[in-house]
Amino acid sequence: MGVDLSVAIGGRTLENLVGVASGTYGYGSEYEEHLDLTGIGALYTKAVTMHPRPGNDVPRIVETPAGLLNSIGLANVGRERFVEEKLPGFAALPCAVIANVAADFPEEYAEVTAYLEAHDPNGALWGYEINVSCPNVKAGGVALGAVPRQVELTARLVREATDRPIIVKLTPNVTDIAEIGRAAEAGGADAVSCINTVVGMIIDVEARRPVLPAGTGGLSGPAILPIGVAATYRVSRAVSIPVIGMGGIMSAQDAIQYLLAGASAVQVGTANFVDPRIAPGIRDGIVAYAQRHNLASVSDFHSLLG
Amino acid sequence: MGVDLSVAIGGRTLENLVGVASGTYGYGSEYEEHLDLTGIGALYTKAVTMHPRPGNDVPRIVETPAGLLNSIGLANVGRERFVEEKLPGFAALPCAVIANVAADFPEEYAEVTAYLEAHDPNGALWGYEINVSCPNVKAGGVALGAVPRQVELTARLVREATDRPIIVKLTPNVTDIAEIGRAAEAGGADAVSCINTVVGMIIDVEARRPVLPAGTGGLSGPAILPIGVAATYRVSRAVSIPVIGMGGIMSAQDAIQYLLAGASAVQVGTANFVDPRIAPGIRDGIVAYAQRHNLASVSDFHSLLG
Amino acid sequence: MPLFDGRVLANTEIASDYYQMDFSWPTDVRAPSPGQFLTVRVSRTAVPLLRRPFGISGFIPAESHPADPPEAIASMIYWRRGPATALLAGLEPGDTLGVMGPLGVGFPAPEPFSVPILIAGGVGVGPILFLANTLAAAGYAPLLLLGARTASSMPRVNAHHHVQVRRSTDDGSLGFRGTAIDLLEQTIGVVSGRLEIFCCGPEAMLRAAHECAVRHGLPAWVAMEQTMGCGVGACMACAVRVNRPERYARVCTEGPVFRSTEIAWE
Amino acid sequence: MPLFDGRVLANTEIASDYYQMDFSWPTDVRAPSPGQFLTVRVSRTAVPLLRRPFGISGFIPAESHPADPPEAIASMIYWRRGPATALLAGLEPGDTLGVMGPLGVGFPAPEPFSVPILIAGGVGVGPILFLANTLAAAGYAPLLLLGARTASSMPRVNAHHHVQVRRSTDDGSLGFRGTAIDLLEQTIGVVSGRLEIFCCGPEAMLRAAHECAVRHGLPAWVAMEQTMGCGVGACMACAVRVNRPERYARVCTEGPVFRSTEIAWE
Ligand SMILES: Cc1cc2nc3c(=O)[nH]c(=O)nc-3n(C[C@H](O)[C@H](O)[C@H](O)COP(=O)(O)OP(=O)(O)OC[C@H]3O[C@@H](n4cnc5c(N)ncnc54)[C@H](O)[C@@H]3O)c2cc1C
Ligand SMILES: Cc1cc2nc3c(=O)[nH]c(=O)nc-3n(C[C@H](O)[C@H](O)[C@H](O)COP(=O)(O)OP(=O)(O)OC[C@H]3O[C@@H](n4cnc5c(N)ncnc54)[C@H](O)[C@@H]3O)c2cc1C
Ligand SMILES: Cc1cc2nc3c(=O)[nH]c(=O)nc-3n(C[C@H](O)[C@H](O)[C@H](O)COP(=O)(O)O)c2cc1C
Ligand SMILES: Cc1cc2nc3c(=O)[nH]c(=O)nc-3n(C[C@H](O)[C@H](O)[C@H](O)COP(=O)(O)O)c2cc1C
Ligand code: FES
Ligand code: FES
Repeated sequence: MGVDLSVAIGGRTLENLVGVASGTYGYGSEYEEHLDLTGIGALYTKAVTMHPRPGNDVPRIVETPAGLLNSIGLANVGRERFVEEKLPGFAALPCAVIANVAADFPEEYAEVTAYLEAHDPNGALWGYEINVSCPNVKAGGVALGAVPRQVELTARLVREATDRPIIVKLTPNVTDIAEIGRAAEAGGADAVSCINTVVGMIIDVEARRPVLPAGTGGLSGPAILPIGVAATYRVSRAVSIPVIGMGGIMSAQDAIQYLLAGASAVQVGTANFVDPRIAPGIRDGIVAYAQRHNLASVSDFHSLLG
Repeated sequence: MGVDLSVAIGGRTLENLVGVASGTYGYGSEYEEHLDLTGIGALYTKAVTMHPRPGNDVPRIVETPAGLLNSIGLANVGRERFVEEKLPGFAALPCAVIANVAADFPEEYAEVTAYLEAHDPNGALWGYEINVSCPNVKAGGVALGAVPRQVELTARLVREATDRPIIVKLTPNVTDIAEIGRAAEAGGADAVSCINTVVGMIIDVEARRPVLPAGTGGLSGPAILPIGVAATYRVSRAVSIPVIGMGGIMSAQDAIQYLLAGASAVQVGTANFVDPRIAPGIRDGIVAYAQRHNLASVSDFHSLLG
Repeated sequence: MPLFDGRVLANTEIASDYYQMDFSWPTDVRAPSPGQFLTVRVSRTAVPLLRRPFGISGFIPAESHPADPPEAIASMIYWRRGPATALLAGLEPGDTLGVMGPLGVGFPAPEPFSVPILIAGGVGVGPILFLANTLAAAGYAPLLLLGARTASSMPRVNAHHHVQVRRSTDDGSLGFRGTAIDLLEQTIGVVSGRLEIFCCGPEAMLRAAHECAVRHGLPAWVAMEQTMGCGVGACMACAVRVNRPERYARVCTEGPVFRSTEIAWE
Repeated sequence: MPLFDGRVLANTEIASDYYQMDFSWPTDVRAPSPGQFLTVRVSRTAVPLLRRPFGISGFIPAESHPADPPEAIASMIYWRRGPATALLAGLEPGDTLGVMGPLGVGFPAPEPFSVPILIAGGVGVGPILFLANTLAAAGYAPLLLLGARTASSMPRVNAHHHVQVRRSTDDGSLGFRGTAIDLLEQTIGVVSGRLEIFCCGPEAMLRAAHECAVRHGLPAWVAMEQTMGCGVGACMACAVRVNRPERYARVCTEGPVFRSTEIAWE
């Protein structure tokens, strides 16, 4: 039986619903040197910001039980060098490229997006993932992504800046993630993705200070799989736009959990560090499962949870 | 050097700051049959509710990467049989016993507490842990423990019911756990404990439904260690009452992370299932560390984080 | 003191993906009775995290074999099916096995002069084998019915010579063709005496054994399974629905063995 | 294709808690150069999760030794210090090693006719040994200074006969008494020629080597370490502060070897 793993988002189609998550695959070129990116549905770039950011003090990552805690600090070259140095390479990649956009306030998200729009006449970018979930970014003390009104406003302003698909990326560090998902939808997002990392801290007991100089960091990897699946399930029931699930996916089985929970696509993050060839294998595993269970397309996964 | 691992809470003292967490050690008698409880500072009982609760459908637990997802459903014999069947055994235990109280609304917490007060003339109970963090318990759709006003009210009403120490147990499933901690303090809590379990879900991909019939469950174990340490750090900086830290403690090193993050005591939960003798070993490990680092008492741990 | 480090003495494949592990059992730990179980700590890391429960398939007291210092030998039979059992299958003689046990309530003794009929399928073979051998040594003449899918998945077991073993396979490749319950029905029809049924295996088999027992008016005992947290009655994870006002009993403490009529079969 | 399964050929303790692992390296994978590294997947479970980086301590091309089918042999020297290296220490000949490499930028060739002085401490011994042997084979006469805390932690290494090895221990139990940097100072004082310094070891040693080089007006190259996520430049985890407008460089891609003056020493 043929299995269709494509997913429609905001009038466009991703042929393969398995993507690689922002911050874990760079801009494609890093891995491409080593590996064939065929088999990856979408590359979500490292965050792009208004200005270059050097990133946080080191160390920036530390391993936790079945997890990874990071505080990279949105290290990136900024929108201008992104357009000059990274964008030209995207056309040659065998997968869709989605720019992950980060900013400090709603208008700035729109401004970065508008800049990328203006400098990508050939459409190297398939769409945008709006990272409102960065714990560093605050709106009056609380993370912007935790305030429904701010998320809605951000989506609305970005919507005015582009006709390409907009995916709003949600943080799990909130009381009610479904509410944030609804706000993104109300603002005009074409999809939401979840989850970004979970706030965590690890302390070096010999040095008697947090391992990460920033204090807290974002937890990713297998440890958060159940958190991501629960969030995806809740958001899927709350919105009618597609949900892109992630958090701890290490195998096709894990990805299928997300699809059954209501996701229409998935992203693989930390697992790329363990095995950079893992995403295509996950896609193949989903196809084999779909065949075994007689599921023709991703919507057939959703009927199962009621 | 002598190390003092006692901690003062609401005018009473726990001689040993390492306790065993609610729901993981029953009422002491279960393990006591097999093991000596000496070396455990406090036993936090399984939740006690107004009426007996049979608990949820099975299976009630499932293992996740470095974690445990549970949906026990507060299975317990209710306040009356608790008083008849469990309370009499506590006097013989070599450790403090703290009743974990769960209820559906603020007044009910106070009622259960008042009932236990009235039926414990000999003071078998050292104090109360008020479990406002049970995900099943809702206040208008949102968990009671996620609403500062409700938490404050609950603490206030329970405060009127008893002079013994009250510890309010916080949920991590909120946007701002520090705010909830402050609410508990404002209501008159003598301490706060954190964290309860993190909402999660695991799906059986062959059966195509959540493994736990309740859908979501609570995640505990090493996977959540960084989440608990971060929460403890945040709450410790927000309140001036003692904080009791927990979540994923499997070793003295893990417990020390909590103390350095600001906790004045810790609880060991899921680790008891792996090794029921683990809590006394953790206490010994903390003592050895304190000696090595010249820390005379728990407050010496706190100066380190600034 | 039910927590101890056993020493692996043997770890042998006794059918495809079925293993028998023999390990030392200290003399100061109570001897297990059939139907009781133990939990094993399979890893020092957080994956897999939980101890795993296994039935006990045999026990040789210290008095019955030479060892210096004296120690007993316990056995368990396990199916290699996931991460924990894969790690167990990798253990070698001399390795350490972290054990907590014996735990739970085992099988009751059959009425004197009754004929015990023991039925096992899948991972139920261990406890039932231990029961069969114990009963045979106590003077009973138990009938042991072993069911498997096919000949290669039928565990090779050492049964006491007073145990009468009959085997069934779903595909008929060994012994009786059909399920162990079909074999039970057939056996009940031909064996005379006061029959008493003891069953351990997948839940569907337990229920079928129960129903068969009810049909024939026979008493039946079943060993239940449920995912376990603590193994000692503290966490309320291992619930099984029973016909009592509390609705649930704990497999680890009230069980694993229950009278089949106590269970609220779904 | 830099991802491959190596076969462990030997795994030998060469000092207390120091091991050398030799493993097969496919002929279709580029040969490593000294200072480059690889990452190893140590576990199939989620604990430990990340691949771990290790320098390459030696390489024997397929042409230089008989094997059928032809394959090269690579080596690494590692310190058993935590969960991942404990798992590595448990590997035996014939086991599989999941390797990604060679990665990063290695040591540059010294100026012709210069005298390379190589200093290693701790886990830095592998890359420096590889460099020493490569330089010796290329006609240089490198001086190799190996520092250790005490005699028992001094790795036993096979150095090319054109490598002049000198050892220092902090407690004087073997060779020179003092740090490798003390030995470096002393060596610079007595060796003539155009000296060039190459150092791999703990950060304090690298900084001291840099400062020593600056004092003497010598060029120095240091191999940096930083916790790594991806190992290929994608995650920005392995940052090291450099004297450039961007403030940070990536150890895995721009390094691990840097000119010592490029580093913004704290
Ligand atoms: C009282 C009792 C006696 C048992 N006796 C035996 C026996 O004699 N031989 C045997 O092979 N197996 C026995 N089991 C089942 C055994 O516990 C599982 O096969 C084992 O836990 C599988 O672990 P795994 O990691 O290999 O597989 P997993 O892939 O982790 O699990 C496979 C299945 O095993 C069960 N399981 C997993 N974790 C637990 C747990 N913590 N507690 C209980 N069940 C779990 C679940 O049903 C799961 O779906 C018994 C179980 C119980 C409750
Ligand atoms: C470029 C480079 C080359 C290296 N070469 C060698 C070598 O030749 N021999 C050798 O013994 N060691 C080498 N190391 C260090 C080696 O990676 C660590 O010793 C190893 O990761 C320890 O893992 P563990 O689980 O045993 O210990 P852990 O207890 O996990 O870690 C101990 C220390 O190792 C470091 N570490 C842990 N995880 C990572 C990671 N993902 N990336 C980098 N460092 C980490 C941290 O500093 C940590 O404090 C090198 C590191 C780098 C970056
Ligand atoms: C090192 C690292 C860097 C990350 N950087 C970004 C980022 O720039 N923008 C973003 O939206 N998410 C970022 N993330 C979050 C991931 O995209 C993903 O949401 C998260 O890691 C959960 O998925 P995983 O468990 O599969 O890794 C980063 C994650 C890691 C581990
Ligand atoms: C099986 C199980 C049952 C629990 N029951 C309760 C409970 O009744 N009341 C409560 O406040 N917390 C309960 N908890 C939460 C624990 O007390 C603790 O907050 C949590 O497990 C985190 O700690 P850990 O990671 O050390 O287990 C339960 C946890 C588990 C695993
Ligand atoms: S396993 Fe904990 S009560 Fe049975
Ligand atoms: S380890 Fe990822 S950029 Fe270097």
